[in-house]
Amino acid sequence: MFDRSNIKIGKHEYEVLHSESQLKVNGKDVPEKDFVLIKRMARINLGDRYKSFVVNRNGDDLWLLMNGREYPLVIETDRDRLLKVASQNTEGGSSGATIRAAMPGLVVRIAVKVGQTVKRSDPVLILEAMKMENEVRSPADGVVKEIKVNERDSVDKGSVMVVLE
Amino acid sequence: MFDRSNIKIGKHEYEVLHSESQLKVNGKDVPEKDFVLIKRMARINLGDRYKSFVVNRNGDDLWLLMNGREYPLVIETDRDRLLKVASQNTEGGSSGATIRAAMPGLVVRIAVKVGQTVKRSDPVLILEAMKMENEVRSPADGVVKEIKVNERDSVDKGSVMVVLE
Amino acid sequence: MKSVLIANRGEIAVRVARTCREMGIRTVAVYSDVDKNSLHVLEADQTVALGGSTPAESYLDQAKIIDAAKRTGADAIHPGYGFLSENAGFAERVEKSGLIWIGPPASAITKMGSKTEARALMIDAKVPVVPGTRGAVSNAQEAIEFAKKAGFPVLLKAAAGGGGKGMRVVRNEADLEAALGAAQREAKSAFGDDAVYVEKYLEEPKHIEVQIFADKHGNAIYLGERECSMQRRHQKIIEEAPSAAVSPELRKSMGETAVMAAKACGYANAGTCEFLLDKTGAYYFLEMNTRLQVEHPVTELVTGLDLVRLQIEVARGNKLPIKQEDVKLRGHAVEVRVYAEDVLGGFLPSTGKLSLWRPPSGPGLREDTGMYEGSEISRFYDPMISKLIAFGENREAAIDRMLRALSEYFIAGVMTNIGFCKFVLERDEFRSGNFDTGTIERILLPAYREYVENCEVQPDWLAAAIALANRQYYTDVTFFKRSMADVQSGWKTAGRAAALNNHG
Amino acid sequence: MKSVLIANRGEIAVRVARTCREMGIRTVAVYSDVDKNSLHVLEADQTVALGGSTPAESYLDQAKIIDAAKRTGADAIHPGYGFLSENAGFAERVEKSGLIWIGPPASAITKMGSKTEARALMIDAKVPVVPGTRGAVSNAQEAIEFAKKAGFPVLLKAAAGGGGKGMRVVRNEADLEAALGAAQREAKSAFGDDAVYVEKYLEEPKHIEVQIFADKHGNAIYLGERECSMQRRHQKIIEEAPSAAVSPELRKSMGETAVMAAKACGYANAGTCEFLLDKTGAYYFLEMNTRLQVEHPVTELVTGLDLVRLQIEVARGNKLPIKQEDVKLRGHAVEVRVYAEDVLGGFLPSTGKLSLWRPPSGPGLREDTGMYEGSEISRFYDPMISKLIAFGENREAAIDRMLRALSEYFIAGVMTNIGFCKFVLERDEFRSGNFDTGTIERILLPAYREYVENCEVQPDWLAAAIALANRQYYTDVTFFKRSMADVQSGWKTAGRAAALNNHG
Repeated sequence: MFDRSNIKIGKHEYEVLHSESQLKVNGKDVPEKDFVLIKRMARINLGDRYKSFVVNRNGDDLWLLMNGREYPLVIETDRDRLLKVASQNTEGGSSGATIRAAMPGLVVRIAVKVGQTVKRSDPVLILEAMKMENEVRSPADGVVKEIKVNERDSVDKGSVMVVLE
Repeated sequence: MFDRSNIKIGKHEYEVLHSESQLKVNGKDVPEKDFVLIKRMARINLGDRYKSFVVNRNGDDLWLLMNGREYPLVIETDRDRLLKVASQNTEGGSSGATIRAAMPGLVVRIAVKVGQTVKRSDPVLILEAMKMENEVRSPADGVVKEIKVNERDSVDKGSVMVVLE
Repeated sequence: MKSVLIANRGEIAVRVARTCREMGIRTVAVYSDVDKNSLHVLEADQTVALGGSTPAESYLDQAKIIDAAKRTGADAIHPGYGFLSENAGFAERVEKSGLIWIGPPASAITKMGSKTEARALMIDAKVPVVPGTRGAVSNAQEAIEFAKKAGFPVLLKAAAGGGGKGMRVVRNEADLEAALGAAQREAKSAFGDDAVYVEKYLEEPKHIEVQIFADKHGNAIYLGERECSMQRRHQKIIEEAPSAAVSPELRKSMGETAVMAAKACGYANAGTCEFLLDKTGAYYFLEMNTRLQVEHPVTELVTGLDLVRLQIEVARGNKLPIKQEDVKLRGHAVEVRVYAEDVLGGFLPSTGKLSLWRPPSGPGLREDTGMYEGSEISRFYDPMISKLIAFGENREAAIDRMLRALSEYFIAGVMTNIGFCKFVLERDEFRSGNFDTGTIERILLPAYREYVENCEVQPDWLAAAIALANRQYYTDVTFFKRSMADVQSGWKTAGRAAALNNHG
Repeated sequence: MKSVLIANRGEIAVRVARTCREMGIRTVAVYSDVDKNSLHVLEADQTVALGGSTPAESYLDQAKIIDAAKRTGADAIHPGYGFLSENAGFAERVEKSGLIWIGPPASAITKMGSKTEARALMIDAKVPVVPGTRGAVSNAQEAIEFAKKAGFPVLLKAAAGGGGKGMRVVRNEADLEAALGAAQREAKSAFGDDAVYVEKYLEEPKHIEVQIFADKHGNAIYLGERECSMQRRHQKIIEEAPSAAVSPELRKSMGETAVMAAKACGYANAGTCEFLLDKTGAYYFLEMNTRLQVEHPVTELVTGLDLVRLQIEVARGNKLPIKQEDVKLRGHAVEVRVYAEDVLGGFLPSTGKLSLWRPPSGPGLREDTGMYEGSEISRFYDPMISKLIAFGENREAAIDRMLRALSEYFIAGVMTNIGFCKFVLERDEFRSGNFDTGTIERILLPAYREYVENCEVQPDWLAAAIALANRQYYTDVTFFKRSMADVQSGWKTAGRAAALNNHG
């Protein structure tokens, strides 16, 4: 099974599929190459000489740093898409919304209390899944009516975690 | 208002009270001194020459690193005392000396038997690490109470190998 | 001399402190608010906060600095380069306060510090100078008159200047007035003195400078030359010792001229005579810098000497420990000034935090820096990250070593000139030694722009590597770094991670 | 030679790769599982995983290494020091595979690599040697017989040895058998050969070694000596060039003897003749190391040469580019091997992660390392963190520079020998130059123990500083570092922070 990453370097876009044994870029197989990543220092053997780069994160922005130059970088992985679906999975509306778990996971932290007013996209809780803390945000403005989970609870995909009104 | 910190360096204990304008150690005023802390690199001017140190955190353990040496360090602040109310944490102390592995390694030879009288700096066992045979000597005069390892055992750093009484 | 206050910041403050420590001399650092987490603060024995963030509020505030020296019991002041290093008034004030000034006598600074006075002195001493105005011009009209007589282009220069500040090339009359105003404003802000004079602008000369040293007993020697023609916007980027264009005979001639110049103004301590060298081998006195130069390490590597140690010995009143015949040059040294800047965006400074910083090391390499991983490149000061200096048995080996070193340098958080410097070091223009002060802007910068635009980076590989790097970033627990701000709010963290990946 | 496989790890693999890169030669790194995040892997152009974690499974596996060279198209192998560097069988196998061996001919390694055979050869060439057994001893009885004849103490030495491994001083008959067993086991594990021989143990000699270089055309030169008497457990800690105990005449005599020794065994490439020097100025051939030494940088700094470059030139079949009269020594160099170890706990290795690592830099300083911040010091390899080398105009300046450098070094995560080395560098025993191979264990280590026990650190100040540091740690957002593990669970973070502070 392949993991998919969509990479945008400056204005160039690439689809990268990677499995344990194979790498495909824009549909073409690319055989294994010498790639080293230590700390955030990356080095890849491109023919005779190696190329070094660093992926720099500055707040929400990603930059590729190579040869002293910066290139804007955008990375979207399967996981990101899953998270996106997760946030669409929450049933929104002007009044009354249910926040469900988009994937099985562990409730790490609950940021709201019953009776609390929340705005759309306010953080509601953190669900740990896929070795990452994933923030679940409110799909709508509202008031927290019910919290159906406790911190440290495991939740199944689709189970209701918070109800708004 | 003062913040209070209780500092234990090795076996020495100090109570430090600090406010914006004043520092007291064990009840005595200490006037302002040149103290710089950058990253975790600390430097304090003690007379003519400066002294550098680093406070190292390894898991739950604190160490003072100074001149290449480690000193066990305990820091308890007012804030810690508040937190302590929740989780009481007392350590059952043992009076006899224990010989711990200073590094992970392989027990090559054990030179003592239970019941044997040893003097300070007598060889107790040989620990192989880094391609070298390292002789571990007794830290005190005593009688071997317990030997917790066998020859050819691998041991982790810090694990008790021999107990004296 | 038991204690020295270092009236500077950054790499030069660290560099001076290092030699002081080696000599058993206590050091006092001063620092502005912006610099409170700077390396030069960590490396000193004692520190004094000057407050403020602009140079005027801190490193240029003479009273604050002398007061700091008095309060800490310092008995000497080392000014580094820039800031107050060539301010004769300050040098005088330091000595009047009973402190030792680690630099030349105020009288020599005055004579040489005013470029106009220095020119007059050199003309009297039969040292060739570039044609120019007798002194500073008081208005645009004076400048225009000279320019018409000597012919355009002309060069406007701050009389108190250095480092390219307050300097402008003017190629026609229409631009002169505006350029003069700009140069005067820059000079005022950088040196506190808006005096600007005008010289004939020599096309395609080499900038060669000679390091001299004099003691207070009338002895003076030269320590060979430095090749400093690789400049952009009048600021040196790459310096070498020796120069590929200087023969042993020319070295001796320029060296002896430089010593003559030093003696003509009653010089003591370290100084540098800057010359323009034309293609016929003729050279012209340009100015004398009455302080340590940024690029002094290349001289240290080829002579085996420590120039700051010599400065301190001479300031103590000792005789120079070596004679001219003891100066033996060996090998070749190249310095690259690594800047946080956007080269193709007009060399504009790139500010930010050095979120990753892995400098090169190993054989034949020296790095002088005031930075560490986590340092901020602020907008208040020169955006120099470090000076990298490579030594080799000969010029080729030194350049190859520098290229190796630059290829090891990992920096994240700011843009740098490293890619550009690598490009320059590989080009024939540089390798041949046949370059002049205009080569970068005339040839190398346009060539670099073209190279970058047409660069074939095998983007498929790069994309694949980035995808793998990104995956490793989220699975490898070893090296992930976050700030305390994130610890305090788990929400911010998670939000950031999600936002990060939703970016596409 | 366009591509070199470096059959080593750590700082020496990085150091060799650096010169290769400078010469435009592609490098191939090999690495064990433990080393996959090592700097030598990052610095190579290409890498091959050897698997395993023990040396036997990786850096000592001849077949794997030759196969890696073949697969990557390397045309030469550089062995570094240790591992396979003095294995004649491997050298032969490399050359039979059609690869260039960057080292001496297998025949010379065989002759010199077996210390017993080398001794015989030297005796024939009229080079003075220390009295000892003709060859390896097959049992304790043989060793005891020799020891009784020559008198105790005697020294057990691995015939294939180096670096203090498989070496034991024995002061009386009762200890001999156990010591022989230990030495044989160590020798077997370190070199794959348990042959151990016995020498008369000279009390209080100096260990002085001469760097030689020979090409394949019969030319051989010496590059001065190194002073390597500062040893603990037979392992060098501090090395210098030149030695304070060697006059120009003695240098010439020892140098010429070393060249004779090299010629006697048909030597080519870099080699080192180790001598014991007694107080009368008499010297004895000890052994010849047929490879680059750990401490080669001190020779590089005083000669201005790059020994790895010379190795490659000679391996290419070129003539030595310099003659004896071109070798000009200048200044003084000191090397300190910075180890992760507990000095007072018997120099036991201290394993862990370099959670903070700020190496010194600046004038006259070189650092060769295979580490970076975040590196692990594992139990599988030598716990050397870096080699720090200081150059100065003279011995005093070089030592003072090294002290300055050590005072700048910040390391957290492991214990180091830095404090001990600073102590040694400040002591009269070292400053005077009057020390021998036993001075550390006889005098300096006990003195250090006493110094540490009685050390007046003004503990009130230290306690106050630690309290402030601790407060800043929790309020300063700039430099807090955590692992990804903490990111995954906010609770763990909070719990750890609390636990951390509940420790009292």
